[in-house]
Amino acid sequence: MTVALSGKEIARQLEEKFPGSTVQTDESSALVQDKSLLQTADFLKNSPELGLNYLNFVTAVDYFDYFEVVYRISSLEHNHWFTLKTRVYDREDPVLPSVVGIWKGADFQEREIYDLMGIKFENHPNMKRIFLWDGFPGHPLRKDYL
Amino acid sequence: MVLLDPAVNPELPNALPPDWPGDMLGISGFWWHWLIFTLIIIIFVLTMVMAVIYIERRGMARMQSRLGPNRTGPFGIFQPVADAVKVLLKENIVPGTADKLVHWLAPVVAFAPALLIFAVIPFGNGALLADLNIGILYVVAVSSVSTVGVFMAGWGSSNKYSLLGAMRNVAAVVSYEIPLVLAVVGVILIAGSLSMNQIVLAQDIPFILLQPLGFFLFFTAGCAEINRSPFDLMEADSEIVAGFHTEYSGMKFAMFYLVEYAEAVAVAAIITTLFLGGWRGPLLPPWFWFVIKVVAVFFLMVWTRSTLPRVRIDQLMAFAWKFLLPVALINLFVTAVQVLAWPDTLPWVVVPINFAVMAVLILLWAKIFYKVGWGRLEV
Amino acid sequence: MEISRAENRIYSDKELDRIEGQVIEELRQSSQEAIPDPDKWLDEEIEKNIFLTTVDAIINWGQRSSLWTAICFPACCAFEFIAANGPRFDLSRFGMEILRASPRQADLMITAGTLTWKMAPNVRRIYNQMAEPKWVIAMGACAISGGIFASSYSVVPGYNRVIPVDVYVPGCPPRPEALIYGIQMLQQKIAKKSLARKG
Amino acid sequence: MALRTEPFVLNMGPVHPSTHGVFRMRATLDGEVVLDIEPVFGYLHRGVEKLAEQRTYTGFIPLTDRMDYLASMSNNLGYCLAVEKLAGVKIPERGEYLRVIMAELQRLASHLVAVGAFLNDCGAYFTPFLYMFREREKIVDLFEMVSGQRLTYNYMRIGGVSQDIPEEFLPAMDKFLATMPGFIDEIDRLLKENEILLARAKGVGVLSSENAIACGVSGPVLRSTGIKWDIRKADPYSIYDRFDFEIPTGEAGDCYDRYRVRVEEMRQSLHILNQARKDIPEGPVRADVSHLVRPPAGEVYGRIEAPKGELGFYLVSDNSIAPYRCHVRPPSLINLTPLREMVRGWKVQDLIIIFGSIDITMGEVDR
Repeated sequence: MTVALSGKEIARQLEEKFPGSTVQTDESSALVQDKSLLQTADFLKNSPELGLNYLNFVTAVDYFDYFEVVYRISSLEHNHWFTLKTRVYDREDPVLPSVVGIWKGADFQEREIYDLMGIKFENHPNMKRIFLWDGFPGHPLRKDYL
Repeated sequence: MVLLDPAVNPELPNALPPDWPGDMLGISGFWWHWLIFTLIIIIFVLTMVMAVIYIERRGMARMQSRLGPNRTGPFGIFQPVADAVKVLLKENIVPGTADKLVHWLAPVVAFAPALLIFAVIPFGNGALLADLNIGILYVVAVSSVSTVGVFMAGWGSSNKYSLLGAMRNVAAVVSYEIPLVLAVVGVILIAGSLSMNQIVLAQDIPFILLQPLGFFLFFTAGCAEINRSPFDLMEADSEIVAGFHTEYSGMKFAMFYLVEYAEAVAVAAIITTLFLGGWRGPLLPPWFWFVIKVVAVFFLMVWTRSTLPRVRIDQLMAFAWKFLLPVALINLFVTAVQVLAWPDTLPWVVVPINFAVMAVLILLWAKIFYKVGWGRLEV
Repeated sequence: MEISRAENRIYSDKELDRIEGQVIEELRQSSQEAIPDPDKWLDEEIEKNIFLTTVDAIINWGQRSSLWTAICFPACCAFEFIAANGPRFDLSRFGMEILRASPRQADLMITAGTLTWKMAPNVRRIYNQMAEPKWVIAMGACAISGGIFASSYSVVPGYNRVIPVDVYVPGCPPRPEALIYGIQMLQQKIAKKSLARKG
Repeated sequence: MALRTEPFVLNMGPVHPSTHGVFRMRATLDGEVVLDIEPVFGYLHRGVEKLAEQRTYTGFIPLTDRMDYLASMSNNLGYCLAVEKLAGVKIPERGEYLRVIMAELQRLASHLVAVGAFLNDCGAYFTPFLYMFREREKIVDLFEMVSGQRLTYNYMRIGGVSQDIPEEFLPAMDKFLATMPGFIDEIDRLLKENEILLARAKGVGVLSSENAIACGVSGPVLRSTGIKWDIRKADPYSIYDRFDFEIPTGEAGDCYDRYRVRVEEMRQSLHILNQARKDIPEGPVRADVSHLVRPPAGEVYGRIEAPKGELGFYLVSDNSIAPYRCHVRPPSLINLTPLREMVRGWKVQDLIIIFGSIDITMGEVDR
């Protein structure tokens, strides 16, 4: 059985390393500041006892006030998983750093989020629409689309 | 041609076989022969193509555990006719960016050689259009011309898939021509003649027994030259759409379709003539034996087509240069030694020797080839 | 013979993407109405003479007995088409086992699957590349009306927005038997065609 | 004379005989050698995730059928498990067994198509493909008995399955289970040791295990690199912890290994099916759950080992009858991530079989 890592425990480690990075936690997830997303992700992946090097998926949820981007990561070796979340509040031009450098599997999924939700990922090697065509009006998975 | 006509050139008294028709209606027998056999060849090729298309579709369908065409006419035998009617009446499209002249000429250039080969194939004793004393050389020379047509099609279509397919075809033909000719030379050594009719007459036992390796080499190289599986890279459906005839439709596509099968029939006919004793056989009339053998060889091609996966282009090249060529050279050497040792007639003991040579060579080279040609070559 | 291999990345070809997007948008704007089905002539009576009837009969026989299918299988229904081609339902009995990968040589387009606006220009192009005479069978609910996905933002509600359709085969997906019935309907339709008639 | 060559761009797809639907690649070629490709998706993007927000929880099940249309049962199972996890539903024993039986039959059917399509891409002119389809028809018949559909089954419901199996089902399945091992042996005899197939597929398109993990690859593609990772074992869902089966793995991570892993997985699926057939209890097949499920607010990620890989559903609920957000983790899309690195430097023909050996379904890639 794959074990969920405790959000509190991870948040404690994160706070130790990068003070002020976590915003809130629950039993299996931690919400981090978008500024400290990259360093926390890097820590989660490369820390030997965590070793969360397998990205299950990235997705985004539109909560009207903000977009929540969810990174579900796990380790095949230790057989545990964790959910990393971050929020972006700007509806007009939401921007987040890309995690492609850390988890290569995020490549198409970040493009998908950009296409359907409209969140731009900085430093992504090929940030353009993936499913819809150039010139499609709007981002359909936003709650205010249609 | 006029110089060969004995009516014009009396210095050729015995150039023609005795059963040629005499003068009729004021036209010399030479021209009657020419006319009749041209018609026979055209009709033969067209009907054989229809027949082998039917055989291939039915046979392959059975190998793939289905039925094959059986609704058009009794047992579906009119299926190729229906296909022909339909294809000939389809719209003819020439792409806007195509090289028009080349695009138009390509099917003709590809089709003519396939027909020309049959000029020297004997259907019975002496029953052939032209008993050239360099028959087999003529076949080898003419058959390569259709590659020009294929390359014209690839170039003229202004389509990348076409060009890729045509390039592959040229590469394959250039490589496989050599083992093909070397395999033929073995037969020529034993028969002592280049004339197709003489080669058949020399086969008291079919040369497949004396030259098993030659048969194998010729069959493989022949399959590669006419794009039959497993060497059908030039029109590989799953890779480059339809190869060199991607942009062809209607009548011109029909020509290419015809060429594909006419060449298969031609290779089968050459194999029959060189290795299977041509028209020779007991009881049945000679032409019937000939047709039976051609169909049998063609069936072998259908069988390989529906069984084997396709090879890659570099493996195709490696197979020609690293496997077929050395083996063909050794085969030629062994045959030459045998012909030197028994100058008049080869004894029966040669048959097991040659089969043993074939087995040893193939096994040995398979081991060596495994080392030198396995997997990927540097590009 | 040296080419610098590292330089030849084709990523981020912005211009190409923009043009393709434009083509899609233009097609979307221009095809809001369904193209009428080409079947008006089925009820017409025309004057027949013996010569034309015989020629018609032979041509129609040839055309309906060897319908070669173009490869255009976007989605789920494709597998019912392959199943129909497979050993059990066996379309090869009708001489239809030849799938022409090149649309130039095909007669019949079986549109098996949902059509999205992004795909629409390509389908239109394949249809235009096919040589006359050509027919289209709309296979499945998505091909007829958009089906279960009709309310989606990117789905074309039916192939007849883009290309004229001859026969509609309903189902989601249609069973192979239904497809074969549809093909037989198309064969009956071809049998009524005449050279004397326009269109 | 100095020979000047330059690379050219070949556009493959979206309509191409071996792009398994409507995948498109812009390939930059140097003669026959692939320098680079750019995958282009979206030709079958139907907006499934948006449609999910407009439907009820139960109403979304038919749409899951049409995502990975070669493995509809697995999709149903994955989605239903996610909703049940969210709503806290307990499924009756017989329902669980039926689900496992359907999922494993579906894995067999999907792998049959995958192996057949791969061999077809290698150029074996339709023959293996049609043999696989002959066997697949038997599985489709079984599905048709229980659901009345041949491709999009819509069989599972939240809380179980939609209806009990007819009494002819188990005898028919016994017959199938008796003949299928012989068929797998038969195709192995035909092609496992075929020299041309070995030359074409061995060592071609190698994916290292590090790269596979970095790219988030899952399913047979991941296992072919030598990693023993199967969600049925690692994170057992439904009742998979009761069955005994092996996880077949490859060594090199090349096309041939991917093909072999699929064939071996078919044998393991048969093994599971035999066990499930023996133990299947009597009883109800569906828990007493309303069709209008109203799960408590929250979020859940349910995942299963689908034939193509890890299929997951990430659901966010706001205590209404429709999911607030439904994200599908598509194994096909994510398995394509390393494709660019795998094909660089290989020939066009290899590009086709490397792509074919990953085994994707466009309905799932684009959704």
